[in-house]
Amino acid sequence: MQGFNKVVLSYDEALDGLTNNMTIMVGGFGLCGIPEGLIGKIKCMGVRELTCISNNAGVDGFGLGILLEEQQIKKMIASYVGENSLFEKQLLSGELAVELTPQGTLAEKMRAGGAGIPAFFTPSGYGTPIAKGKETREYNGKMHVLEEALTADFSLVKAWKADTMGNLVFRKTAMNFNPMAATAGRITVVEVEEIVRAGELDPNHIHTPGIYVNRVIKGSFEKRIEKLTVTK
Amino acid sequence: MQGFNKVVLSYDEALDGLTNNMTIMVGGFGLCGIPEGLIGKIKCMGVRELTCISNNAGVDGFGLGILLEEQQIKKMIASYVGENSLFEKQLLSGELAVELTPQGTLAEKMRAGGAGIPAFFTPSGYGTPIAKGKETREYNGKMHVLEEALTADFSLVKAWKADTMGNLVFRKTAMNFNPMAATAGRITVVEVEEIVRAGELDPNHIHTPGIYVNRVIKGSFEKRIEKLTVTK
Amino acid sequence: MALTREQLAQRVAQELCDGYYVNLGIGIPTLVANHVPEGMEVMLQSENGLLGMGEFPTEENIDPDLINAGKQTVTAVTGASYFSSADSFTMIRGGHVDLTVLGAFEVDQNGSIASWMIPGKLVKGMGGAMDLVASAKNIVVTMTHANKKGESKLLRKCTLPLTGAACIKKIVSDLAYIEIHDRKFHLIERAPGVSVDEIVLKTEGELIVPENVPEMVF
Amino acid sequence: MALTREQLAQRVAQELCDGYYVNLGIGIPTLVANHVPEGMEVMLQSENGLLGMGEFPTEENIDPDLINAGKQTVTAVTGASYFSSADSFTMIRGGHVDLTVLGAFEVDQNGSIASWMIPGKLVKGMGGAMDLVASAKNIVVTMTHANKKGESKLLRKCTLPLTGAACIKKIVSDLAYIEIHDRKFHLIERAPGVSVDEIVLKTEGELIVPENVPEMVF
Repeated sequence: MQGFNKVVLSYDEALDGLTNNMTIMVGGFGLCGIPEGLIGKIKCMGVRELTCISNNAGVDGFGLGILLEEQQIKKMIASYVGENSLFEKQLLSGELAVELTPQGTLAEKMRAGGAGIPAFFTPSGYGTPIAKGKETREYNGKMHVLEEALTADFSLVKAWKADTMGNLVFRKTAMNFNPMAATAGRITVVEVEEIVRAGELDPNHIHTPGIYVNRVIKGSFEKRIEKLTVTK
Repeated sequence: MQGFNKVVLSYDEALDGLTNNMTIMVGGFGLCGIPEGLIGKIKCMGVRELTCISNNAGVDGFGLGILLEEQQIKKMIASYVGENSLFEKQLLSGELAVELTPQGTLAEKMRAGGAGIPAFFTPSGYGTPIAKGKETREYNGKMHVLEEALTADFSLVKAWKADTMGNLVFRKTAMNFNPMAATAGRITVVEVEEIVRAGELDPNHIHTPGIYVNRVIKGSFEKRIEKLTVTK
Repeated sequence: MALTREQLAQRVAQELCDGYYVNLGIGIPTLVANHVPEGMEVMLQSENGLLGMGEFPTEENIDPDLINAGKQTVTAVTGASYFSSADSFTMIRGGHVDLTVLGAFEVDQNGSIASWMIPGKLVKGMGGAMDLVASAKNIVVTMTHANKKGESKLLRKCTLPLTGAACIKKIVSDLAYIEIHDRKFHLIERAPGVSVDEIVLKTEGELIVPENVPEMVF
Repeated sequence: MALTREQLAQRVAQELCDGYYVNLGIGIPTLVANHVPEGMEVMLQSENGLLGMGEFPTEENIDPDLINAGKQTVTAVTGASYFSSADSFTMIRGGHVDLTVLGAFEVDQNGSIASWMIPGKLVKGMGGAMDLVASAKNIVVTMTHANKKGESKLLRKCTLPLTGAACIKKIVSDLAYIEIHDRKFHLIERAPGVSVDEIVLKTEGELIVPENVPEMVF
């Protein structure tokens, strides 16, 4: 019996069942807090025609950028994709579809997907191209747009620490979209810096309870910095 | 200049501005995690005709029950009010209006109120008296009910620790409805067991950031237990 | 013989699987925790904000900040976590809980359930029951087959205000284990020593009875 | 003389109040942090999940897990907190941020803003800008009054795809401080040494000019 032991020892096991045409949801903001090893594994697996939900699309040669290089992504749902020249090329050539979504709406759509809320009204994007074809309605004297939830076949999450039962703790701004992604995947796979024994994480301060997590793998991370800025 | 110092030293200051006919949102589940001193102060102030949003209505003589005793509440929005015989009497006599709301819907309505989401669809309550007169819609082959957000003039919150800047940490299941209440009040007042200096709470593990909090007061708590159950 | 409360809990416990996250309602459902099969691990979710509910505390470990959805003092197991009510119903409404067990006044052959309100009596409120039944992938209702007057609680159509519409698929009553599909009750198992005739008699809704109805095995 | 980038930031900083929670966009808005008046405290919100953003780190303190919404490495001040993107936009969309400062390509006299997309050029995405403008109680747009060809950016009606409709009430341009109400631009202050005529000339939308237009004071 496996009980609640979520730990897997190989990336093969971590992404077992991921196939062509699936939808993946990937945590991270820019290159911060991304599941580097899981993305690398998808490249190796060569699965194609993926729909990818992630705030950003990585950069050339790193993060989700490496899946763009291999043309494994057919559609990207994101709020900002400006750091990636390959992305631009594929978009203009029509190889890649993109559905731009306001960042707050994207975060809320992911949360809603995990929370059993199929749709919600938000003021974001009213009167803009984003609202085109969507239902709008006035509340409190202000117009709102009806937005629908997002879910995925696989959610790929990066956390700082996990215990063996899949309870997660994130670190600083590497949290970002990861907690919502964790709730919205049919199968949620988490790559972490450290796996600790159950009971070692303070139950009062677990960011993502293990109920959302199917598999945990210990990764190693480059943590590339996108814009290094220092105080002289 | 006060900057971000949210600490107030008296209950007078804590509830300054609370007047008749206002809506208050109160954290707590049963008698667990309730702002005991703030409720007591409302009794002393004698404000009346309050609309009160809280999962429960306390018990006779404790929690929100003491405001019922004084007939200060005209309407209660709650999910479960079964522990209070006075409540029953006032309800049957028509002194008190009650709007029963499924517990998960109540929590989500409070969160939505704080999050600028005016309405959302939920499956809870479809086909029941709760859905009467509400818009319904099918998503993913399942019927859902459109529910609207809740906000309040004052939110009364109980936390374990606050720092002087109003960052909050809750303890165990005394968290319950408190974090959502904290976000949904025009003025949010928090009663805590301990006030620490800014910087003493781990920034990675703050449950409610100070941006939601207007006033913090150190209280003292009886923490009455509703159903004492022990293992012999 | 009709099942005792403990036997009801025991039969429900047979629906558990290793690694299940489970929400147990107040009353008989709570007793299911005492009958988790040996070597199997389940985590109990309490909708007031606890995943990994443990036993009642000893006198020394009583903590007023640690209660369950029934407002009883409890403990937390290793690997437990605390969270807000909004996060708790994210789990429940989002379909992350594997099994939900709750009681009912009535269930009908469409799978609708009435469990929270008896008009004329005082309304105490639905608590989390409407969210639980609307969202759970897997719900077991456990209750007596008939009320104290002998009237069936498995009806063609619920007479009391609903908790949820068309959401129940499994009932463990004191007389039988019954599944609901195709808008009919299906008799799957009977309590030891209880006759099919008695079950038929006490089931108002349409009941499909197969040729052979095995007794429950404990 | 038209304001420099630093002067723009300085003028915007006059909109700050002690105890404000502030979201600063990329570019000139970021510079506002350098001009918080002495003795005043503000907390900077970064929409990727940080309240209490500090300065850029020293070489020794660089942390790839700590960036701002512009993806730059930053630090956190005493009393800071980290949270998810959903929680971050709960703050923003819920109206909890006191002041939002951002740039724009165009603003029109209805208060609509275009800042994210120039058709024909590549679309990079709106990031958090649509949420910020749709929800903030108090927004200051800071930008040059005209583009490089001398064409006004304060228009009767935006020509580019909108970021938000009828949401902007204050503009600090390099020539003037302007408020928007009653579907008109209202000239409140002019940059030191800039004539009212020049501002009128470079404002395509309807501009109300009072008898006396004071110069900005720094």
